[in-house]
Amino acid sequence: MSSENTIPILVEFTGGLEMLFGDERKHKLSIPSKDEQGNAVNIGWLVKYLCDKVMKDSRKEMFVLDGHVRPGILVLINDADWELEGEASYALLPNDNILFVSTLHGG
Amino acid sequence: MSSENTIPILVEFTGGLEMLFGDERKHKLSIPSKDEQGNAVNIGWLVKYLCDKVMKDSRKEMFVLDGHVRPGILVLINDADWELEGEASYALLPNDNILFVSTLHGG
Amino acid sequence: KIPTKWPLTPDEYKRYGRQMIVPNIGIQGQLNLKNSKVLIIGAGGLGCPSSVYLAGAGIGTLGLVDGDIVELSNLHRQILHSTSSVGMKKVDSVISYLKKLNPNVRYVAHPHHLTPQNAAEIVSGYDIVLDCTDHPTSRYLISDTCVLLSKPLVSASALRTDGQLIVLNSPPLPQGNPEGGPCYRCIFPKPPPVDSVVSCGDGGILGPVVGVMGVLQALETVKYIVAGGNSGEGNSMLLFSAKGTTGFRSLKMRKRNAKCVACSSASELTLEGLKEMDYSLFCGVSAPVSVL
Amino acid sequence: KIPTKWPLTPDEYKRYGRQMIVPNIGIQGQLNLKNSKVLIIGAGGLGCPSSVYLAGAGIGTLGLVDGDIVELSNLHRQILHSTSSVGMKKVDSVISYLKKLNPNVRYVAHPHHLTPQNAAEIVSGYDIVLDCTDHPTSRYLISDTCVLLSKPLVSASALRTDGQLIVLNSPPLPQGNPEGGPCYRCIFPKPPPVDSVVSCGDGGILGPVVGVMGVLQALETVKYIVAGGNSGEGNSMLLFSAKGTTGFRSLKMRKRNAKCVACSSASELTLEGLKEMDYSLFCGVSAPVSVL
Ligand SMILES: [Zn+2]
Ligand SMILES: [Zn+2]
Repeated sequence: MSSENTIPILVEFTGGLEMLFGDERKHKLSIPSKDEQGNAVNIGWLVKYLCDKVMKDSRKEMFVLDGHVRPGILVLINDADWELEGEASYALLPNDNILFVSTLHGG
Repeated sequence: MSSENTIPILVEFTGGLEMLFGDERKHKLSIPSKDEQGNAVNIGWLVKYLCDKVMKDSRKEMFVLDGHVRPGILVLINDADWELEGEASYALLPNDNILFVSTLHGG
Repeated sequence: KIPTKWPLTPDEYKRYGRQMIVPNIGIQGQLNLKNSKVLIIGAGGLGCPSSVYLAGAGIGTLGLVDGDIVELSNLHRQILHSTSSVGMKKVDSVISYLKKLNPNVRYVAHPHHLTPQNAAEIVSGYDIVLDCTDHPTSRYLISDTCVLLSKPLVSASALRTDGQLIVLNSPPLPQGNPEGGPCYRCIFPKPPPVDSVVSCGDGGILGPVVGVMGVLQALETVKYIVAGGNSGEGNSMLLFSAKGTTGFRSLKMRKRNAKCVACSSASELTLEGLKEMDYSLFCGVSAPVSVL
Repeated sequence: KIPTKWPLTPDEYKRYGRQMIVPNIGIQGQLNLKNSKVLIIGAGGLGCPSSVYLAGAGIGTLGLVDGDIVELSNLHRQILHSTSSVGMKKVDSVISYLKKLNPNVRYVAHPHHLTPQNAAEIVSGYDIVLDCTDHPTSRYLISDTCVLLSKPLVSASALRTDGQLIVLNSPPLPQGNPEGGPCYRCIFPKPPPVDSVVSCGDGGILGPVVGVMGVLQALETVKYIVAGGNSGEGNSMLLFSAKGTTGFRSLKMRKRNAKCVACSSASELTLEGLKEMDYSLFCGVSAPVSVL
């Protein structure tokens, strides 16, 4: 699967978000290393890719709103808040683990 | 610290066993890669090394009995039961995580 | 009657002895617990387990806020209510149980929903707050109140087979101090869309899942109080999932957001302004105040 | 009175509705729970939280084994006993509480210590067993009995700020079948030296630490019953530590030991032989049978 032009990453969904992605928590993906403009792919690119290619549910707005990950979803890069890593502009590296967590409110 | 002749490993103690080792749960160690006979160091060698060089408590029998890790202590190599990895004969690799767990009985 | 050199009564030594001999607790830890005032907001699936372990541990004052009454559908997970309590106020049901477990604790019932109008007055009487509620509106209100009053906040939530736990505003430094712990708005600046908010009533919940999260809230509270404040190990969020292999995962979270509308130096939030806030409007719900 | 096409009563739908709508539970999961018989051995720090969540979830029959009486020093962590229950049998105290929470469950009191003589008779009446005891002698006895009777065993323990959880003999295949889950003796072939065995009475215990482990035992039991048996994901042990940053860690454990004296094909252990076993001698303690 992996070649010089693709990088392997692990994308995970939790907090109920997995229900939008075929009820699968873990997705091993092989993604292009560069986007159409030849730049290294980043989280912003990945979010669009997940929405277009991986999401099984038609309610795209449950994952992306106005071009951004919707409020109430945390993004973790290798178990650290993406805010610590540059948010959407973080350039993906091989074997990165990207976790999307839907916040729970119940008690 | 690390060189061609030493390897870095992380040794951890839990379940109360840390109290025998200066009440420290994590010990980053740099150990020789070969034993006195020139063989790669294994877990059996490490247990003796911990007993001789790292242990702060004089009650050696709380960790080693008759040359073996005492009954009631589990040994985990990179979070897997050492029985799955060859037990005392497992040859240590750089950055291995070795965890010693004292079994608890309370309820 | 008790000699002053013994800071606890003989009965207290007996009752708390097994926890006082735990390393790092001791008499000082027990006295810290006895001198502490803890507020639990929500007497449901999280509030039951957290309150019972805090009462057992010998907290000095334990306050409970909830305006709801006990329903039959609560009992599979809200394990301090009994079948005969159906129809009672939840706070009264819980406190009547806790008094039997440990009569040494001072219990305070707040049998109303928390509102922007009463929040500051209630919270100001306590040292640390547990958010055991069920909706984003109350979570923002509680966080804002804790920021304004410099109270640490132990926040947990659960749904279906998942749970989440985070200690917020810890250390509870004043607004504008970047060394304080993040607040709920630092982590969630914008409320989630209404469609994405699922309650335990609608989505379902396994009892032991919310139970684990509530007990862990009690544990974090005990640790905080015994240590005499935040141990400063950085901010982490604990995720729990009982789907497939039961698992926990610890995530490293951000610091205070320098632009946070609640806790940053840019914040215009004040105790006066809090009373005018409309959390239902902010969260886009047309629900009445009673959802709080 | 109830139409036969409705497998549960209207009250049961209301009481368990929030857990029945959790994905993978449903009516079938609830019926599995209702038809199950669960035995909890030990009505203390683990037995209290595990029994209350199992009772809440609607287990059909819940048995409790314990010969001890309630003491004041138990109450900080054994949260189902009340102060007025001091001096009562623990099983009676717990069951009187559980009946108030959920009267639909059939509760069976076994107000004695488990012994090699009574173990098989008691355990044979149940589908799954929770080890909530406090000593290696009882842990070996319970494991051997579960192996001989092919019962899965949810085993937890706690001390000071640490906890451990493992599901043993799952799947509970007959002695000699290598596909069965490991038993306690597979993991711990030799008992620990007497000096290394520390009880909660001697070493101390934080209430929420043992509480978390007990709730997790209830969770693993519910998952097992709802799934209609082991989900076959392999054997893991969960470690919990509340020292420093609260953390969980999952360890991958061995399979059945081909030389295990209890569960392997080499085993000579039989139900007849069990009655003659001396677990105190095996564990090197001179304690009376009542420690079991
Ligand atoms: Zn903030
Ligand atoms: Zn075995």
